[in-house]
Amino acid sequence: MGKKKWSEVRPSEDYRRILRPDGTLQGKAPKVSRKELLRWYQVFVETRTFEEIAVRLQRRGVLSVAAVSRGEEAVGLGAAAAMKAGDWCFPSYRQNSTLLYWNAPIDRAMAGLMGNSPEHIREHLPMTADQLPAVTFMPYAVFLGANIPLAVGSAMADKLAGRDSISLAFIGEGSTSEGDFHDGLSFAGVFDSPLVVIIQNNQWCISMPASKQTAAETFAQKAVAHGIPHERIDGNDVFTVYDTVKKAADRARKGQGATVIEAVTYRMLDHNTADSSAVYRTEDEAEYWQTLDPFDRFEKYLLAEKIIDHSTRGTLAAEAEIWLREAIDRGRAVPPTEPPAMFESHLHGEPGWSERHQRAELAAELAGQNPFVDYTGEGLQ
Amino acid sequence: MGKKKWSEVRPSEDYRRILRPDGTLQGKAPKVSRKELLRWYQVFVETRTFEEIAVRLQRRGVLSVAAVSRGEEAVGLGAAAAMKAGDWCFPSYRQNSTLLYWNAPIDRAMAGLMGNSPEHIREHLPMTADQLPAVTFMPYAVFLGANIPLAVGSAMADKLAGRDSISLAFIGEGSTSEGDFHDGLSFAGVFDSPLVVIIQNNQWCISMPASKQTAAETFAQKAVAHGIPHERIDGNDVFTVYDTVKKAADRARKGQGATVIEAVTYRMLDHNTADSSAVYRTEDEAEYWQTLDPFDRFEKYLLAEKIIDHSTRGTLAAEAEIWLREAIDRGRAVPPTEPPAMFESHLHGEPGWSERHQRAELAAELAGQNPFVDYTGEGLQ
Amino acid sequence: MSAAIDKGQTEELNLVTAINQTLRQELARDPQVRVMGYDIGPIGGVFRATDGLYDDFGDQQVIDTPLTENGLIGAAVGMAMRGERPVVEMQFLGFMYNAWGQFIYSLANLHQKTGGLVNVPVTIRTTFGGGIKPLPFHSESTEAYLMHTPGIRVVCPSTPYEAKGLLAAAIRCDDPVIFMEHTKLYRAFREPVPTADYTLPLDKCRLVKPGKELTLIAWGNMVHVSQQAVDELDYDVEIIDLRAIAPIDVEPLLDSVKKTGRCLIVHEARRTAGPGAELSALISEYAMEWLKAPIKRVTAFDVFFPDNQVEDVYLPGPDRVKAGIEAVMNYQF
Amino acid sequence: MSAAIDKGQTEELNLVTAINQTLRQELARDPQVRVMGYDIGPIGGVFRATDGLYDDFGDQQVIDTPLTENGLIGAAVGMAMRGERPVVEMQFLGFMYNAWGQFIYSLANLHQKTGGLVNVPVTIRTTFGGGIKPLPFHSESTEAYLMHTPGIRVVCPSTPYEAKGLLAAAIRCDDPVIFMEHTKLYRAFREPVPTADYTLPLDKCRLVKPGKELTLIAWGNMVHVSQQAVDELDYDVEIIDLRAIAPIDVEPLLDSVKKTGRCLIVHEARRTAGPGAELSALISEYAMEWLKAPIKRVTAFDVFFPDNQVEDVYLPGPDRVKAGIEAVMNYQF
Ligand SMILES: Cc1ncc(C[n+]2csc(CCOP(=O)(O)OP(=O)(O)O)c2C)c(N)n1
Ligand SMILES: Cc1ncc(C[n+]2csc(CCOP(=O)(O)OP(=O)(O)O)c2C)c(N)n1
Ligand SMILES: [Mg+2]
Ligand SMILES: [Mg+2]
Repeated sequence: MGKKKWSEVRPSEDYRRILRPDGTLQGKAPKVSRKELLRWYQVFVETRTFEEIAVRLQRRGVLSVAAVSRGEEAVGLGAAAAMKAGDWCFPSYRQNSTLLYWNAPIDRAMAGLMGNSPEHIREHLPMTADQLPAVTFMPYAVFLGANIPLAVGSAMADKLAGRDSISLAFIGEGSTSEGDFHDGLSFAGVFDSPLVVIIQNNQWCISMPASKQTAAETFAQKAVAHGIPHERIDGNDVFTVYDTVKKAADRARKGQGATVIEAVTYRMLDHNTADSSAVYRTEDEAEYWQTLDPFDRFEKYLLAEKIIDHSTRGTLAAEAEIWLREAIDRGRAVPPTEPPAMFESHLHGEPGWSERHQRAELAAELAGQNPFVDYTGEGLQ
Repeated sequence: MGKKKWSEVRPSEDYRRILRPDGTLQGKAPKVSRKELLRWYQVFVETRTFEEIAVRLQRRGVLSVAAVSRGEEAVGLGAAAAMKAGDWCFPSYRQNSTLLYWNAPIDRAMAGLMGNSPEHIREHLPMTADQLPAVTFMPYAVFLGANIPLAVGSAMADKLAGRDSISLAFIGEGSTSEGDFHDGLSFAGVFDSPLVVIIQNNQWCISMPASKQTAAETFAQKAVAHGIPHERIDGNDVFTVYDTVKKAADRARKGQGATVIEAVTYRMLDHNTADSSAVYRTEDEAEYWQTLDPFDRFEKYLLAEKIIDHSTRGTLAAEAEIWLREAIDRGRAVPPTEPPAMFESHLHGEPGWSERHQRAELAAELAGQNPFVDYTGEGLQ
Repeated sequence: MSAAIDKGQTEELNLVTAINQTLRQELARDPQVRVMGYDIGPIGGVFRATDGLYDDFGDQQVIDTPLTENGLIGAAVGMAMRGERPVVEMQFLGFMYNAWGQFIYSLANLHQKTGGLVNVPVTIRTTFGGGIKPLPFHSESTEAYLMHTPGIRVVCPSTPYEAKGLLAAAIRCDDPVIFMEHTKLYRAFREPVPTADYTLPLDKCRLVKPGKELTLIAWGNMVHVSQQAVDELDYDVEIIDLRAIAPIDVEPLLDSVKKTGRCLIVHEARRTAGPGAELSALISEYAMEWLKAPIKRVTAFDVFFPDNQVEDVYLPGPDRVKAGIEAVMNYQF
Repeated sequence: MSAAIDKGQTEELNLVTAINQTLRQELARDPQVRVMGYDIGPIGGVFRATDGLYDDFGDQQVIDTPLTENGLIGAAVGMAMRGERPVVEMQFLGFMYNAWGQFIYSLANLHQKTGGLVNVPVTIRTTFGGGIKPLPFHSESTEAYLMHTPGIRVVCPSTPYEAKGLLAAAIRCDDPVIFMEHTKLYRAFREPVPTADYTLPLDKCRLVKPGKELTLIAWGNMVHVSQQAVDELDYDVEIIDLRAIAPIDVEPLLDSVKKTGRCLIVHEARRTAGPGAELSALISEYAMEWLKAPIKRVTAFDVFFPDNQVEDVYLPGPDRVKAGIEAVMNYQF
């Protein structure tokens, strides 16, 4: 009410930044090998390639909906690089770069996006244990914010068991308004949990601008409510993301508790393929943020450092296109999940009468028989 | 986990204070008439008298449970004095002083504590509109924290309607861990609601010490999460409470939005009459807090200022005993609520079939008839 | 049961435009009507139900809020308590679970708790139901949770005409009303809807089609699925649109079953402890002497709403309804 | 239905001490058992169910937590996911409403959502039921909400012996289990309970008393209320303790009704869309041919749990149960 339009309240750039939008350093670059930097670049390329394919597939009706992360890739990527094997990750749904960095199986992901059941996918796209990503990824939080208490519990378990792994959760800035965010952080603060929460502030929560989401000046400061250290960083600078998450993770591993990091970034495209953001936001924003693009500045830096040359991008994109297409095709080739799969994985042990009965009803129906002919409770078992 | 015992982490006294524990001023006393100060003193006395009677009644089995506020009276009292006619108050259950200040009907409260329905009480203890307290009191939040979103909505309504009244809510420090607290404050911040939230930090949440409730250094700083100004005050100093709440209320009335105030105080007795705090806390605490008693210091001040003399307390207590007993007796004299009352005030309009049918079942049962003889749906109407 | 009324001047609307028009009329009629929720302002709702309202009524009557469903319901109740008439958009019924605290303690209970002193005239518009293959928790039909909660009304329109009249009635009602909008019906078809405003009763079921041999009870999209099934069979089925999900309009259901002697309940919700359980129990208890066959429930299965690929088999379709009708019609004691 | 077992060496325990002993044995048996909740540490729980555990097992196994029920369930699930075995104390079932988000999305759904990869072996001990005249929302019997939720088990012990065996089984079970403890039964009576640990099945109802003329189904305190009613009448009533509230152990119920021809359901929950609705619907559907009378539901009324003074009339007592039995026994088609 009476609040300014988003474009009048551009987020302050008073945050931690190492790599300037023009690709030059304003601080010290983190110690990362040239090989690792090239890997980061590759994941950038892969993420953009993957998301472009996903959008095309959605347009052709293969996927019912696709969410992309264009403009926000540095957040998931920098965080990914700061994780270690054995860590647990609780993504929102804008971390394709995190998944790609850790070689999460794209074929399986695609089969999932197409609405196959997880058991069915595992059956049709088997992997040995050592093929699985070394970081464990939980399903993303369809129910916004619900991943935070889970991540906290996971972190509490690590601490109780004396493991030095961490739990890392991503949450959109809009989702920090959900009670779950605070419910989880209350616990994380009190139990000094080895947790890193990254608030991926992409300025928009579908149609709601960040400025209407909270009266707090920053999302990072929400951590103050729980006595948890917080930091606000340039989320379009992969160096800062990496460096900040790495330090938070190290603290966590050493038993020094949780950290909340607000990564300031921008959702360059629509919320998802069902959205049309032109209805609620103006083009001047996009122009401003284009100058802050995370990929461009990283590319400029790598070019200057001669880690890549002008042909690298094309080469990597072509490679990515090939393997991603292959993976996606494998995912698409998974035969449709059979209806009885819906009964799977609800409870352990012998199914009870109702489950047996309903399974039998479904089987009868699929066999073209009338499923409702049992009037004694003994007919369908 | 590994946290210190409460008595090792005494709350910092680094907060706003005007009246020292010894009854002398360390700042400027708020501008309040001598008559009004005497009224405050009277409410102090009434509150202690009322609560002593309530505990006795509980011991004798008249009440099933009674919660008291001994040691915390200054919080509710100072806040009460800062409110104005037309304001709305959302108490927790430790604000007997607020109720007494605004002449809330004790007879009705007693009938309520005895388990009568509100409609029944109103019928048996009728009051004209101008006998009702000029501040509207909502039922206290049995469900901890649930009063906060309600108070915010109430404040939003005042602002939409252009009224200059405020909504004032009390919440225990433990209850600020509930998601409802944050859910409400998110709204209050964004909509600049005319709201004052008082966190009555009495150090304990039943058996949970404040230090185990949150890792935040103060409860006040939880407001930072929502961009709402906050203050931490000596809750045992009625001057500071009054002055701080008054300023917050004035800001709110002027359209300058919400304030969160942490009033640091101490629950001198058990959580309620069903609790025995000796199981989980030590006596050294009680000794420390005895020196900070809110009544003692206020009394010393009034004596020094010659607003009262040494006989005032006795006189007021005797008066209070009389009128409170009378009110309580009126409340106790309310005949028991009739069972059909349970159906009241669920929905407006003509009752539907189920309600008619169940009312008839109950009537049959009470008349000694069998309520289950209808097998057509037409038998009981 | 309520009868059809003369519709006067009409226009062809689908369900979501009927809702949009009703909100518009109610906002204009009563300045204390406040449409509130997230994504209901400039974007006009993710399903465009509030399209254009923000521009026309401004941010004092069309209030975009932070993303907390629990805060949203609580604040709406707080406003209602003070004389406002909030119309909340709850994007999906499945998101109401994390507002369950305020839903029970404030929305449903406050009027009773205050002995009737405080009214809670809040309408909660929420989408429910399957068929559009979205994400998990976007297709919930958990109205059984609502039915077991005192202090609220729950209604479900199955056509644009019904939607307009019921929504206007819900907004003007002094009780909290949960208004269930089936996503698949939003743009499924158009029908003539009176241009003038009107209300329909919130506590009455609706006779869709009279019949003598079997009483079929359904609501939302299942009314249409059932109608299709009935059309494809040769039985004289009476179709009743439950419409008032809570409190239930019991008499017409009993009367119908006493007439037909048979009953089939069709719903999208899971079966166990679902809405059909209550309907079946009620009818068996009070009309058993008339029953020529046990009551059958044609429902989804007792599992979480499944992945898209099996959604169609999870939900009752015309074939499942036909099987239910056949089974009950052919039963012999 | 499960039969009684030889009890070996026993001691006389009431329900709350039986629970305390079981927690103690399970904490000692498995270091990954973590008892957690607020007020469960030094104070030993507001009902003293965790008395002494904090002193004996320390703050790594007996974990006092901040006051957020939603955070509590979410954190417990997160721990369970990683191999721990949390036993949560939810002070009252009524406080679970504001944890409904994590209850559905994490506790009930996570195993299914991960295709079975992640287990959620969380036990939620919660009190329910009326009779001790506490505050509003402290006497809730809203197990119907639980019954309509897939992915969880719900059990309710009605005696100390049952409590010990069911709680041990719940803690060792890889599914989330809601364990419903009736506050009025905590100290109502003692019975011999084996000192050694043992488990009872989580998915079986229990035959309390065989009979030939009527099947009476109850659980929690209503088992005892019903027993008293039956004792005071001269009918041969079969009493079944439902025990497994979800999933329901259907066969023995149907078998019993097929034998007796009559059925009465007794519960403390509100009637509409309550637990009895499902039981009645199931039995009518699958045993109607055997029914000599419609099924009656002896329940509380469809209102919020009322003020103390009318609580006794709200809850079913022996007289109401007797009336139900008489009505069903005297029914003539
Ligand atoms: C509990 C809940 N409420 C609402 C939604 C609907 N919804 C899905 S995404 C979204 C926007 C979230 O915005 P933000 O948290 O900023 O993340 P972003 O999409 O910008 O990455 C909303 C409202 C949901 N999925 N879950
Ligand atoms: C949602 C909810 N959870 C738990 C309780 C049980 N309970 C009643 S009072 C109380 C302690 C509250 O402590 P605090 O908020 O500090 O207030 P205080 O009693 O100290 O005034 C608890 C846990 C409740 N009433 N509601
Ligand atoms: Mg966002
Ligand atoms: Mg406290």
